[in-house]
Amino acid sequence: MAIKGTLKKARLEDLLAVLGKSHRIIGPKAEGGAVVMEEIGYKDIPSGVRDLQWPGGCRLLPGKDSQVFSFSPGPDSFKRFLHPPASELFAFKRNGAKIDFLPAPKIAERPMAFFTVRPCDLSALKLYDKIFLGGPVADQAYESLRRGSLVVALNCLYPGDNCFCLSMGTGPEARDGFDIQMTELEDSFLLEEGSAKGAEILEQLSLGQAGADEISAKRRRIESCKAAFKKSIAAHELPGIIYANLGHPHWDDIARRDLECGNCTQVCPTCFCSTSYDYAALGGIAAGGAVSGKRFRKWDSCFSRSFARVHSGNFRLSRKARYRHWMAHKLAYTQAQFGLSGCVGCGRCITWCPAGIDITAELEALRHV
Amino acid sequence: MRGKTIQTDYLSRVEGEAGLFARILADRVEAQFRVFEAPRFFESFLKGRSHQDAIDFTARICGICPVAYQMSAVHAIEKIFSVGVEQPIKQLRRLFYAGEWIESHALHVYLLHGPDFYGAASAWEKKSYLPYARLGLYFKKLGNGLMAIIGGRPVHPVSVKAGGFFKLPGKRELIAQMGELEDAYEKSIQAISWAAGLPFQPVPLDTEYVALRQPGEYPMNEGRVVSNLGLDVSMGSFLDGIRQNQVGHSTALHWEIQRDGKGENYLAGPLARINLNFDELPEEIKDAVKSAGVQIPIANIEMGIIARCIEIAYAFSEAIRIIKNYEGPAMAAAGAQVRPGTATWITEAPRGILIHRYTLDEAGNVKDCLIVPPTSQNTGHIERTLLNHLKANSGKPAEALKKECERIIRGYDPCISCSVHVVKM
Amino acid sequence: MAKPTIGIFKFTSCDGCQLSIFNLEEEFLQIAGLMEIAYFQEGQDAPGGNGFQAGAAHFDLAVVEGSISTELQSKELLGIRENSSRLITIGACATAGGVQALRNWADVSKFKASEYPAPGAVEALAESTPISAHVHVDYELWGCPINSAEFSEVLASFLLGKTPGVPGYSLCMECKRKGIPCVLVAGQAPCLGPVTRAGCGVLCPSLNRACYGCFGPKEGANIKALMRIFQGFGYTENQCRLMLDKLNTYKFREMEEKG
Amino acid sequence: MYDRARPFAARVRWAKKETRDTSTFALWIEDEAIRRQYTFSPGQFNMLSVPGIGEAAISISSGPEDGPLLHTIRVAGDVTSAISGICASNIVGMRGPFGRGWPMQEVEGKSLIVIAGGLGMAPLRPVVRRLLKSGMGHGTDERPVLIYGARSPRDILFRHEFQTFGRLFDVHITVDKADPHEHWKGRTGLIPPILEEISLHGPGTIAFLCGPEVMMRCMINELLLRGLPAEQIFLSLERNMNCAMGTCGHCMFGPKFVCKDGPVFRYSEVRQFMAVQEI
Ligand SMILES: Cc1cc2nc3c(=O)[nH]c(=O)nc-3n(C[C@H](O)[C@H](O)[C@H](O)COP(=O)(O)OP(=O)(O)OC[C@H]3O[C@@H](n4cnc5c(N)ncnc54)[C@H](O)[C@@H]3O)c2cc1C
Ligand code: SF4
Ligand code: SF4
Ligand code: SF4
Repeated sequence: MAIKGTLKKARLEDLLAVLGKSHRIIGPKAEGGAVVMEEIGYKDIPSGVRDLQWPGGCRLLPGKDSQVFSFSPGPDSFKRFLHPPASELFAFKRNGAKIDFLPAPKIAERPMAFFTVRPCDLSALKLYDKIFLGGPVADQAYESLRRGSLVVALNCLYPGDNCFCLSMGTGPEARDGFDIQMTELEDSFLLEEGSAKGAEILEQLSLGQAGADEISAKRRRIESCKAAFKKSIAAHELPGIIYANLGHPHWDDIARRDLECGNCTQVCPTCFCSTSYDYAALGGIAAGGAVSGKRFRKWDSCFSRSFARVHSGNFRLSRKARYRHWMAHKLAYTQAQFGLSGCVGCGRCITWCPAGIDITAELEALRHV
Repeated sequence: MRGKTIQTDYLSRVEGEAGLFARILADRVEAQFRVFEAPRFFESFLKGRSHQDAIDFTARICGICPVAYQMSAVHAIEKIFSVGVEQPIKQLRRLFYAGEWIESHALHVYLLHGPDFYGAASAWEKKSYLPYARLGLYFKKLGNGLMAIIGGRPVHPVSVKAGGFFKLPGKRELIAQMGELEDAYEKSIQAISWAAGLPFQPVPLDTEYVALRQPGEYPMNEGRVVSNLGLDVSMGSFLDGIRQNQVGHSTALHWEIQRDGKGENYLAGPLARINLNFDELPEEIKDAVKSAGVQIPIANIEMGIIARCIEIAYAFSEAIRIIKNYEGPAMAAAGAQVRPGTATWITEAPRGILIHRYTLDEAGNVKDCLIVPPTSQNTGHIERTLLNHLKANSGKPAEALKKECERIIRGYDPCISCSVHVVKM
Repeated sequence: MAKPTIGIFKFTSCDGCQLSIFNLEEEFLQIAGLMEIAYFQEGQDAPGGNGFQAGAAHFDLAVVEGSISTELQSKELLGIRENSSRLITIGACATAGGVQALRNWADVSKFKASEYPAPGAVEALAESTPISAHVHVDYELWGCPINSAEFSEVLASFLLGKTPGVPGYSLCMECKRKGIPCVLVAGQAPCLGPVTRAGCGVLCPSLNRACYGCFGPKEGANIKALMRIFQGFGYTENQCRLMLDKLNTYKFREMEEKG
Repeated sequence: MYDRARPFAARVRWAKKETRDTSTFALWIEDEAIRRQYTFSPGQFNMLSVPGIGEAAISISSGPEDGPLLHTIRVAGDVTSAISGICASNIVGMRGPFGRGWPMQEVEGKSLIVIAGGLGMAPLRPVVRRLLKSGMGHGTDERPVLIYGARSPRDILFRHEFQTFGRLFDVHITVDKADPHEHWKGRTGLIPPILEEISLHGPGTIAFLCGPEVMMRCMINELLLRGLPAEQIFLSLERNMNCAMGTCGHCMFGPKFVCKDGPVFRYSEVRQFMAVQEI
C-alpha cells in the first residue's frame, strides 16, 4: 500500500528539513518581480504570492490568503540545474605529437531535490530523460546530476494565465515521474509517495491520516482548477497541422514581430539545444605551440544566427525559418524524435517573450487563416 | 649659440594622444604641450538627453576615470533635484571612488610612469622591472574588483543613478574582498618608501595648487575648493573664478584662476590633494610617509608618483574601513524628484578636481552643460613647468632634455582623452 | 619560430578598451610573452615616434581602438591596414563609431561653435565612422567597453588560427542563462537586451536596470519590432530614437534600416 | 563501450594530397581497447578534432574491410584547415563512428546507381570498395553505375582509382568546366544529361546519392521520373554538426537528426522536407 498522509501547513518546514538532510533543495523564490528557482530554504518560499501573467508580461502580487502555493511557474525549471547553462565536457592538452582528453571533474555537490515540480515539468523531465539518457550512450553530464536527484511534485490548483497543460494532457495533476506528490488542501498538504525513495522520505515525517475526505478534497480542487483554464491549444490536430502548413504565409507575419532574442527557447523546459566550443585562454597557450583548455557546452538556441551555419552558407538564415523551426520542433518534431510532445503547455514561452508571441494563438492562426 | 628643438610627435605611456614641442633659442625658450586628441563634443550631444544619459555618457569621456565623471555628474544632478543622500550611500560612493583611485594610480605608477625611473621602454621590457609591473597589476585588479562589485565592471560602470545606485552590492561579496585588501594595504604602505627612493630630478613646484577640502575626511565627493595661496571658495564660485583660454600656440583650452584681472595657471591632482589635506590621512599612513623621509608639502613635480602611492595606500585603508562598517543602506537610491535648475559640482578624480555644471529642464533633460576635466586645468601648468625646466637646463643636449621633458609630462599623469576641449594647432 | 607581432592603435576614443587590455592583469603579461608587442603607444615607447606613420613595421595583427573622426586619422588608418596582415577592431568606437557618432545626425559646426571660443580652429569631420567604413576589417569585437575575457578569447583564437568563440546572439540569451528575472517582462522596462549582442555579462538587468545597448546590435536584430513594443509601453517615437542613439548609434541605425 | 562524448587520440599514419584543397588522411586509433571495439559501416562519419580549434564531421572514406581508416578532407574553415596542416605521425582527436550509413543489404538483387558530386565521393568510396571486394556478387547481371561530377579536372577525387572502379562499375565522369591547358578529354557539363543516357530498370534499381543539395534534388527528380520508387533512393545530407549524438539540435532536418537518423536517408523519409526551403 502506497504511503499517503497529511502534513499540517505549519509543518511544511519539516518536509524541507528531511529533504535537506540528503539533498540540496531547489525550489521557488520571489526575486526581481518573478518567481525564480534557486537553492532555497523554507523561508524563501514565496508563500501566498500570486502572479499575473500575460503574453510578454508578469507581475507578482503580494500574498494574503492562506494558500502557500498560489503562483504559477516562473521562467526557471529543473532545466537550469540538470542541463546547466554551461558545463565542462572535457579538458584537452595538445603538445606536439601528444594529445590528451581528460574527463571533466565529477560534480562533488550533494544531489538535488526539486521541490514543487509542476505536472507540466514532470512531462518535460520525462522527455529530458529520453533525450539525454535514452540514446545509445547516456549523456554523462546529465546523468551525474540526474542520478540521485529527487522530485517532489506539486499538483496545480490554479492555472496560470498562460498555462495550457490541460489541453496538452500534461496537467494539472501529476501522474508519474515523481518521488513524492503534494496537493495543497485547506490547512494541510496531502503527500503521496511515487517511489521507494519518496516513501523513505515520507516515513521520516509524522503525517496525519489521509482518508476519503482528503482524497475527495484533492479531486475537487483539481477539478476546479481544470475548470479555470483560460488557454488551450489544438493538441488533437498536432502534429499534422504543422506539417501541413510549413509554407503558410502566416510565418512571415510572425517574423515581423519576432525579436529572435531566444528567450522562448531559454525558458522552455523542453528546449535542449546547445553548442560546444573549445576554449583555450591565453594562459593555455605556450609559445612553442602547446595548447591546453576545455571544451564547454553552453545553452544555445535555434534563434541564433550561427546555429545552422556551415562553411558554405546557412541553412536557416531567415527569421521566419528560424521561428518556424522552433515552433515545429515544439509542436511536431519532438513527437517524432522522442515519442513525446515537445511542448508541455507550461506557457513560459508566452509570458517571457518580450514581444508576447503566443504559441497557442499562432497555431490558431495557422489553422484558420 | 645655435637653437635646439625638442619634439615628440606622439607621447607614449600616457593616456590619449599628445605631443611635445619645444625650442631653445638664443633669446627665448618656447614649450608646447600639444594635444591632438580628436574632439568628441560631449557637451553638445548631451543637450536634450536625460540626466541619466549625462551619468552614463560622460563616463565615456575617459576609460580610466569613469567613476569620477559619474560622481561629478550625479552630485550636480542631485543638487538640482535637492535629493538628500543617505550617509551609507555616501560611504558606498567613497568605496567606489577608492576603487578607481587604486586602479588609476596603479596603472600610472607601475605601468606608465614607473619604467621611466628604471630606464625601461615599457613595464614588460625588463625582467628586473616585472615584479613592479606585477604589483601594479595586482593593485589594479583589486581596485577593478571594487568597482565591479559596485558598478558591474571597472570601465564604464552601470550602477549609478540620482539618489544612489540601481542596486546595492551584497555585504558578503564586499567582505570577501577583505583578505586581499588587507594584504594589499600592507604592500601599498611599503610601496611609499619604494616611491620615495626613486631617483628624481629637481622640478620645483612653486605655484598654486588646488584641491577640495572637507573637514573630517580626505576629499573625494564633497568640500570647498582651497589652495595653498589662500583660495577657499564654494564649488560654484570656483568655476566662476576661472576662465578658459584657447591659447593660440597650444591645442588645449587652458584654465586659469582669475585674480586682479590676471590669469594664473594652477595645479590639480594628487600632489595638490596631499599637500592640502595631509592632516586628514590616517596616522598610520602619515607615519609611513614620514618614515619614508618625504617632506610635506611635496615641492617637486616629479614626486607626484609618491603622492599617488600615498593615495593608493589611503584608498586601500578607506576601502577596508568602509567595508568593515558596511551595513547596507535601507534603499538603493533615495527617491529623486525631477526639477529644473542649474548646479555645479566638483569631485576629486584620480587626476584632480573634475568640474561639471548642468542646467536641466522640467523633464530632467540636459539643457546645457560644461565639463572641465583636471587635465585641461593642468595643461597650462605643464607648459609652464616645461618652460622653467628648459630655462634652467638649457645647456643640456637636446636628446637628454627630450627624455626629461617627456618624463615631466608623464609625471602629471595627463589624461588626454579627458580633455574634451581640444582644438587644432 | 618568430613570435607574431601585434600593434595596438588608438583613434577617437576614451581609451577604455585599451585599458581593458591592461585589465587582463596576469594574462596581459602573457601577451607580452606570446607576441612581440611592436606598437602600443599607451604602454610602451615607440622608437621613432609614430610606428604606423613611419609605415615601416609590419604587424601580424593590428588591434584598433577608436573611430575615425578626423582627416588625418583616415590617412593613418590606411597606413596601418597596409602594414598589417590582419586587422581587428575593439570596442564601440572602432566597431560602430562610438558615442561621438551622435554628431553624425546633427550639425557639427554648431557643436564646435558652442564648445570652443575659436571654432574655426577645431579639426573634426562631420561624421565619426567605424573602421569598417574605411578599410577591410578581419574581425570586430563589440562593447563599450569590450569585455576583457572576450578580448583574450580573440587573441587566443588569433594565435590558434580560428574564429573566436564570441557570440553574436542577443543579451537575453546570457540573461536567461544567469537566471536574471527579465526587467522588460517583469518590470516593463525598455530593455534593449533583445536587440543587443551578448557579451557584457548582463550587467544592467542584473542591477535591475534596462540594458542600454553597449554591445551594439546583435546579428539580425529586429529593432523595429522592439520599438513597437516600447511604444506600447508609452514611450514616444523620439524617446525610442534616443534609446537607440547611444554608444552604437551608427550600427543600430544601420540595422534598423535593414529591418 | 567507450565514451562517445570525449575524443580519443588518432595518429596520422600518412596523408596524401588528392586535389588542391583536399587530402586523405590515414588514421590509427592509439588506444588498443578502443581500436578493437571500433567498427563502422560505409557512409558513417567521425568527428575529428584539433584540440583548441574544434571539431568537424568527416565521413570515413575507406571501407570497413580496408586496412587504414581513411578520411578525405577538404579545407573549408578552421578545423579542416588545422587538420590539413597536420602531417604524418602527428595526432588528432576522434569521436565516432556516428550515424546511419548506406543500406548495403538493400543493394542485394538490385542494380545500383551511385551518383556523387564533388566531395560527395568520399562517403561513397567505401560503397564502391565493398562491391569491388565482393565482386559481381550482388545478385544482378547489370553493371552498377557510378556517375561522378567534379568542378574541374583537377578537382577529381581519387582520380587514380577510377580505373579500378571501372572494373566493376560503369563509370561516368564529368567536370563543370575544364581549362584548355588541362587537356581534359572527358565530359564537361552537369550530371543530369548523363543520367538520361543510362538505361534504368525502374523498380529494380537502387540509387545512392551524395553531393550538393541542389544536385541531389535535381537528380532525384530525374530518378523518380524514370520510375525509381522513392524508397529505393538514398541520399546523404549535410548539416551543421556539433555533438553528433542527437542532443545539441544543430543538425536537425525537419524532425530528423542528420547525425543519428542520417546522414544517409531514404528519400521517402525526407521527401516532404526536401521541398521546404530553409527547413
Ligand atoms: C555527415 C557529414 C559528413 C561530412 N564528411 C565530410 C568529409 O568527408 N570531408 C570533408 O571535407 N567534409 C565533410 N563534411 C563537411 C565538414 O564537416 C565541414 O566542412 C566542416 O565541419 C567544416 O569545419 P571547419 O571548422 O573547417 O569550418 P568552419 O566554417 O570554421 O566551421 C566551424 C564549425 O561549424 C560547423 N560546420 C561548418 N560547416 C559545416 C558543415 N558543412 N557541416 C557540418 N558542420 C559544419 C562545425 O561545427 C565546425 O566545426 C561532412 C559533414 C557532415 C555533416
Ligand atoms: S513551447 Fe512554450 S508552453 Fe510549450 S513547453 Fe516550451 S515554454 Fe512551455
Ligand atoms: S532583462 Fe532584458 S536582456 Fe534580460 S531577458 Fe529581459 S529583455 Fe532580455
Ligand atoms: S547597457 Fe546592456 S550591454 Fe551595456 S552593460 Fe548594460 S546590459 Fe550590458
